[in-house]
Amino acid sequence: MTQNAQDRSIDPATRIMLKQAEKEGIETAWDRYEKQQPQCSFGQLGICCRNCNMGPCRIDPFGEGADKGVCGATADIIVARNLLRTIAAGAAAHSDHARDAVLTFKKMSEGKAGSYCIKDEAKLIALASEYGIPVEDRSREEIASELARALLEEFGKQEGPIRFTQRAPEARLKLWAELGIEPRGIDREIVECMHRTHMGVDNDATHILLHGLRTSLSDGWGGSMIATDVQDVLFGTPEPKKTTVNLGVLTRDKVNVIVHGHEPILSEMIVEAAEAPELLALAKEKGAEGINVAGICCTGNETLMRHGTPIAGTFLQQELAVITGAVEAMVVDVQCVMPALGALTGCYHTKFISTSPKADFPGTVRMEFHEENACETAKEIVRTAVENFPNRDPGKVRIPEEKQECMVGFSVEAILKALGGTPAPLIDAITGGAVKGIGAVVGCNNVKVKHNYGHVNLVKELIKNNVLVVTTGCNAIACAEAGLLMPEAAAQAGDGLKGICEALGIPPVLHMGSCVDISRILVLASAVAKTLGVDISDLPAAGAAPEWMSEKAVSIGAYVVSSGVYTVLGTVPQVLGSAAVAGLLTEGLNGVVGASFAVEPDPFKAADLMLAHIEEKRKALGLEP
Amino acid sequence: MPKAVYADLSRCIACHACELACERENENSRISLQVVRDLAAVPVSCRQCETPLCAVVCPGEALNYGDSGLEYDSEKCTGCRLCVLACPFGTAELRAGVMERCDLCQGKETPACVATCPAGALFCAEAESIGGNIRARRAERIKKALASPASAGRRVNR
Amino acid sequence: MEEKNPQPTICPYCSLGCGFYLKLEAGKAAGIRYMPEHPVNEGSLCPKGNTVLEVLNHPDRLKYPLKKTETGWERIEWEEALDLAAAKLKGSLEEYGPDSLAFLGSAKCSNEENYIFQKIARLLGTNNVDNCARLCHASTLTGLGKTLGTGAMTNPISDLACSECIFVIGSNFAENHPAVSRRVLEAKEKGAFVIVADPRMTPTSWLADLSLRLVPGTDVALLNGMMHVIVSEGLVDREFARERTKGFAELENVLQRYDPETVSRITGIPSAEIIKAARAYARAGTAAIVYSMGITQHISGTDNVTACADLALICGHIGKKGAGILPLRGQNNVQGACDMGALSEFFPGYGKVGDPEAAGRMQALWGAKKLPESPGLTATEIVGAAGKGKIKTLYVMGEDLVNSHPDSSRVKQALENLDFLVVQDIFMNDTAEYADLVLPAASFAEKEGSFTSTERRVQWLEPALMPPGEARADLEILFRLAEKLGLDFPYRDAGEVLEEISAAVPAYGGIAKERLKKDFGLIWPCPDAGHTGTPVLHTDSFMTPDGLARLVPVEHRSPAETPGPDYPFLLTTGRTVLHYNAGSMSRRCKSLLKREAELYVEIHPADARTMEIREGNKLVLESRRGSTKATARLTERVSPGVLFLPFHFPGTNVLTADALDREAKIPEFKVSACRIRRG
Amino acid sequence: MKEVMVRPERCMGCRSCEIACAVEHSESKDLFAAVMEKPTPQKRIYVEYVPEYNAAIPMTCRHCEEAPCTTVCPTKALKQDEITRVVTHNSDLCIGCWTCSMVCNYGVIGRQKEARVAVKCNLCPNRDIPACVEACPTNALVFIEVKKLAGVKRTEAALKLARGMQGKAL
Repeated sequence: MTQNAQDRSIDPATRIMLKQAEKEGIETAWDRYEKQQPQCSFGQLGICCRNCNMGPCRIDPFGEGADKGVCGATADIIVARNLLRTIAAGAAAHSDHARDAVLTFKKMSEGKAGSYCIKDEAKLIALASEYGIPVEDRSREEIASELARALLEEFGKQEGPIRFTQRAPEARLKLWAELGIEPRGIDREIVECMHRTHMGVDNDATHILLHGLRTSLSDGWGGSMIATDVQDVLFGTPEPKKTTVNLGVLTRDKVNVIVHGHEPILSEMIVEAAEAPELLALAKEKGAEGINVAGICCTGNETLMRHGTPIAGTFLQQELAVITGAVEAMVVDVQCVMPALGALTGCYHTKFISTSPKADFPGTVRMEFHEENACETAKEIVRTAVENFPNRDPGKVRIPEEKQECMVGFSVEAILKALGGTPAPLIDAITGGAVKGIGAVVGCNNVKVKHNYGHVNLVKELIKNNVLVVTTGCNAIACAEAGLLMPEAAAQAGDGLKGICEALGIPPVLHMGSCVDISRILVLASAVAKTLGVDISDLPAAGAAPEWMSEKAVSIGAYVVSSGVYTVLGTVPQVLGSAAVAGLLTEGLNGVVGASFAVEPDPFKAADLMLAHIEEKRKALGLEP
Repeated sequence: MPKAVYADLSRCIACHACELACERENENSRISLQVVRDLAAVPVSCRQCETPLCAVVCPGEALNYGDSGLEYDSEKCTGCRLCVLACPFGTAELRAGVMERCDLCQGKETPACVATCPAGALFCAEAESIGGNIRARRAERIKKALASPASAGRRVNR
Repeated sequence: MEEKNPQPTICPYCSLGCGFYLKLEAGKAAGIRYMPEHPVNEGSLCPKGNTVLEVLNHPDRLKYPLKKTETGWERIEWEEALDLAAAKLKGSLEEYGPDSLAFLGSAKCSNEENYIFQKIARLLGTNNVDNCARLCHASTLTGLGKTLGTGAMTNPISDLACSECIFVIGSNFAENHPAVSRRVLEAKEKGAFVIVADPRMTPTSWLADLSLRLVPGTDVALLNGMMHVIVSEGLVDREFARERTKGFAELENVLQRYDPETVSRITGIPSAEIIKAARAYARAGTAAIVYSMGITQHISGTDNVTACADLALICGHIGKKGAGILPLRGQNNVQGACDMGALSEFFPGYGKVGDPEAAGRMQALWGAKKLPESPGLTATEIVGAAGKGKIKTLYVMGEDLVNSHPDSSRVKQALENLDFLVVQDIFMNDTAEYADLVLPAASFAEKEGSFTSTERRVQWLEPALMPPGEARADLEILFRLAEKLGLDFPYRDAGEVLEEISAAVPAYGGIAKERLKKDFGLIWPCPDAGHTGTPVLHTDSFMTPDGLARLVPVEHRSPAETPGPDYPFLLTTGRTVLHYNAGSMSRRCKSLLKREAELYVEIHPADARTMEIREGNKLVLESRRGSTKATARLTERVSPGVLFLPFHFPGTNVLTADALDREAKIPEFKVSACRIRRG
Repeated sequence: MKEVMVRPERCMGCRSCEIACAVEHSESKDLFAAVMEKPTPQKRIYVEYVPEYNAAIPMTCRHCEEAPCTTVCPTKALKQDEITRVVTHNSDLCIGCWTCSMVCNYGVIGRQKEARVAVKCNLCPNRDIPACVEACPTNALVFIEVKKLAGVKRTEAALKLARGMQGKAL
């Protein structure tokens, strides 16, 4: 039973391209998902364990067969161990990204990365102050160098806590300390996850999960936050700007270069290189009108936020972009890049260019990137794309017309600026009831959910009910594609929120960046909480990841909940094989960190859950309903 | 769950040892062997039903199904024989006003009929375990048949 | 008597030697406890075994010596009884010579008792001593003796579990040796192929993968036919035939005539099935032949057994775990009675009567002057000779020859013809009715001694109970009789007799009472005190002088009596699960009798229809020798034209003929001609 | 009629069929909800491990032409449809005597603990293809008419034969 394009996505451009793929006999993630059916139930429930070679072991969820693995691990233990490894992988992904950003920052400060410079000096000074680094009478490079070393130490240090955790409200810090989950060194926590889940180490589900929370905090308040802040210093803190999104941003007459993945370090250079006169001249020579750089996933979000570079699509649109037949180069770095792109680009003229020393794929042109000659590499990549333009088969080109304007670039600084420099107006709006609360909606795409259906409907429900939505990652792109990132979208908001948006000239949904930029949401939430003099868990706020799929999302979910934000998941995590673990995540954590998870695939019901939570918190704060 | 005496009919050789063992232990045999058309033999004894019809019809509440299986209170028994009529297997009998049926030789580790069975056809088990044993044997047969088409144990040339 | 409760004991019925415990209460046998640790039956027990209490506690047990008088039975004192017996024996000896005496030993009595019994006979100067093995497995001794060198089961019963093919011919073990079934089923679980050749469909056939219904008396043809296929298809184990046997060429010659089509015409088995059976048996890695009285009780009994041995030998299916020939014997000590020389042609240990060396050995051991040199009369011949007046005094220990010998009327005549008949038994049986003197004996549970089961397992039996009344252990009776006869026996108990047996019988050389009491006995040959027994025979060489087995060709011969116009039905006899042999024990068990009360005859429904016979009709069966009444049982277990009678009830052997196998002198119980009419 | 045919050589022992079966016979018919249900949903297909061959075989009701379980059932709780041959079980009539279990040649009649009645395959009456078949990732279970399966096997055999002949020709 094959789904048709209507069932697979709500996005018109996506539907067009899915039909095109079908026509051309091109396989996409949706097709592969169908071929994976039925997916293993043991896996879905998280009750298989391959951590040692006495296994693989699995538990009969219906209690007739094995109730323990060879070592004696019960479903609870197995599920908890698997979950901890997932968190470790997610935290590792964000944090390793951060490490690279800091290393670039360090090389820059040492003059070894000529193409990079400090774009946001104020933020550099602010960060240095946070670390207690003297700034008076020192060159920016000196300060940067010392800051870089200090930031690098966060990874390898053995005793905590990580500095940025201090940004959290007092009460939260105290709670973490009491629970013993203050994150120590980032690498240490991740390594400890692997150690604890090794055969015969940590075998108490609750004990395992507590370390999961600590590890996730080392991501949210560590790796992710460092990545965001260092990237802001290097590439500039985003400011509101307008741009366009969706597959329609690809152009028929220009050379199309797609930057895909998660790191802005190279893509920043590519955006610059695309404007290099000699390359533009070359493009003309090859018969193209110009060079068009477009993003996908969070690399796209990074350049979008800072330069207004258009975005071609979300995670699930990566293959569709290639299928337009109009992409000269698909340039990828790390994370969320489907290996399927190799075979797919082979069907078109598209060059699949892998750039990260860490990430290679089948069928790529390898153009490894190093900070020392970033600019040259970027130019080389763009040149390759331009020279590929004549290979484009115009007969195969099918670019949907759909594209959507959007307003992006809402860093915490930008939001505060929009509010007039202080969170007070927002807090007033919240206490006054015009805005009921804040909804943080984030996350990936997942073929288990109709593409963008969960994202868009959940966000629409929230704004309709006067909840200001902050968004990052693929949810942000989905909202952009649905036109929710326009100030005009305020019309879809409830009256209270609509009034605020109109007054401030902002959309009801604020794009705060890539997935590491969820750290911005933490900072914002802390700022609001501190102003109100409460803990984050007391805020009328709730999170959601309606279409999440990656291990990073599990880490994010864990740190958001550990930070005190109730979070609704739209796809079912692989934990339901253990009633104890599932119970702890959905109920028990309330008593531990003051927030918990909920699982609700239906975006409308998910919105109801979030609204009810916000109402409850408002009531607790004595605010009007 | 309660156990019962089951028979692997492919093993029963109609020797009646079960009957005679039962008769020795319980005065009257509560298991009876029926040879059907000289083709197979079936030992029949109380099936220890989990919704026993004998208890369902018992008007005096002498027969009750409890946690430990069917319980019989001879004090309450009026000897009305409805249980005998209701039993679909004909394994309940009324002797001297007392209902008699297989009680798995209470107090013995193994019922006498099971212990004595020369062919190992009778076994005392919980219903849940029967299927598993049969399945395991059958699966092995199937696999064996598929593994070596010439299963006659071809002589290795010596 | 050692005080143990429950007391371990051995089942007195068939030859398997199953163990169980007797629960005792106030000196009485009150219950049975099973013995899961016993290597033969693993705790199981057949219906007869389950009812031994009824035998032990039966009110009919003989309690006092009885003398026949004009007015009937008169209770006498032991002293008087033994004096009488001794006097009659001596009188007959003096008046008519030693060969006017005859002794029938018992396969139900212990080794020690049979040993002493035959010793008395031989010391009195006659070899007229035999036992009922003559009626069931004499042909095994002759057939296996001439091919393999010894007439015994080659492998223990538990070995069957390791056989890949089990060929059952003329054995209904499911009814007659039920505990064998568990081993066959065990083998089947492992994938063994089971072939059952039997004229009747029996519960044993239910276990078969291939069931061959042959015409009674055509076993040699079937076996030769199978061998023909094996030879012509090259399935012979050539190396085995070459290295370990003699006479393959001669056998091959004879086999040429037995192609499957010819055999099919003789046996009534489709040729394809003969071929299938032959292939399955020959191709198996390990294969066993299980046979019983369906093979032995024919005029061609020795030939049948010989053919079985030939089949096993050409396929090399002998001398290994799981591969062998397993004659399932009848009585609990039939193997032992033969080993002890209670046979007219053998001394203890199978030294041939007439062989001066064997006689010399016995003379030396017994300190006797001279032992009789010519073989004595066999059991069947003794009856014949008695009929002719040649035997004057007969001493019967534990047997009911009226019901167990063929042609009962002739047996009765012969018994009446005797001058003096002594019967020593636990019950007043039909033979005892003709006795002049009846001596009450102890049952199995009331005495000690060793018993040798069909798998050559010698087990020691401890007394659990006191005999009822004045009944005495057979051994004790024999000791006192010997004393009265002036024979000087030094023994005080069975253990001491066993010591002499171990000297007399080489295979028992290492067997002693104390060793037997441990670990469920020993399997002979056990030549010395350090030897742990020999479960599998013929592993390296056969018990022939040169160690090679003999392949002896045999030809099919028609039974002595075949159905004809006057007697259109073929009558075959056998056993049922609920009764035992002549029934002197099993017919005294109410619980068995309740289930099988009277003589019945199995008749095919088609035959019944033509004769308008219905289930339960009383029928009169007539043969050339006599007539008997039986209840009709309509069943397809028998083929059309065939009738089956169990021989546990008086009457069956009125019909059977005393046609004998030339070598083994076993009567052809399995085939006689007969007619029926409504009674 | 179509039946669940097993191709044991393809079974990987993943037990997906077992879980799919239990889920299909749960109240919610949803994996994540089913694992929480009381009474615990029960499977009617059993993946048997054969140690001797280190292999697994899924065992399920064969819906025998002359189903012994229906013959022995004293209350007609087990019934066979005369046309489709499907053997169904009516738990309202079941008295838990387990005679069916005893005579089943495949050991595929289970016991529902709470209700103390038999449970067996009903070929998923609400589905076109039984849940176990649909769940099988390797097509070790197929829902097909016996005749058709023979056809499939013939085709496979013919293919092998053809390959063999080609190999020889080369």
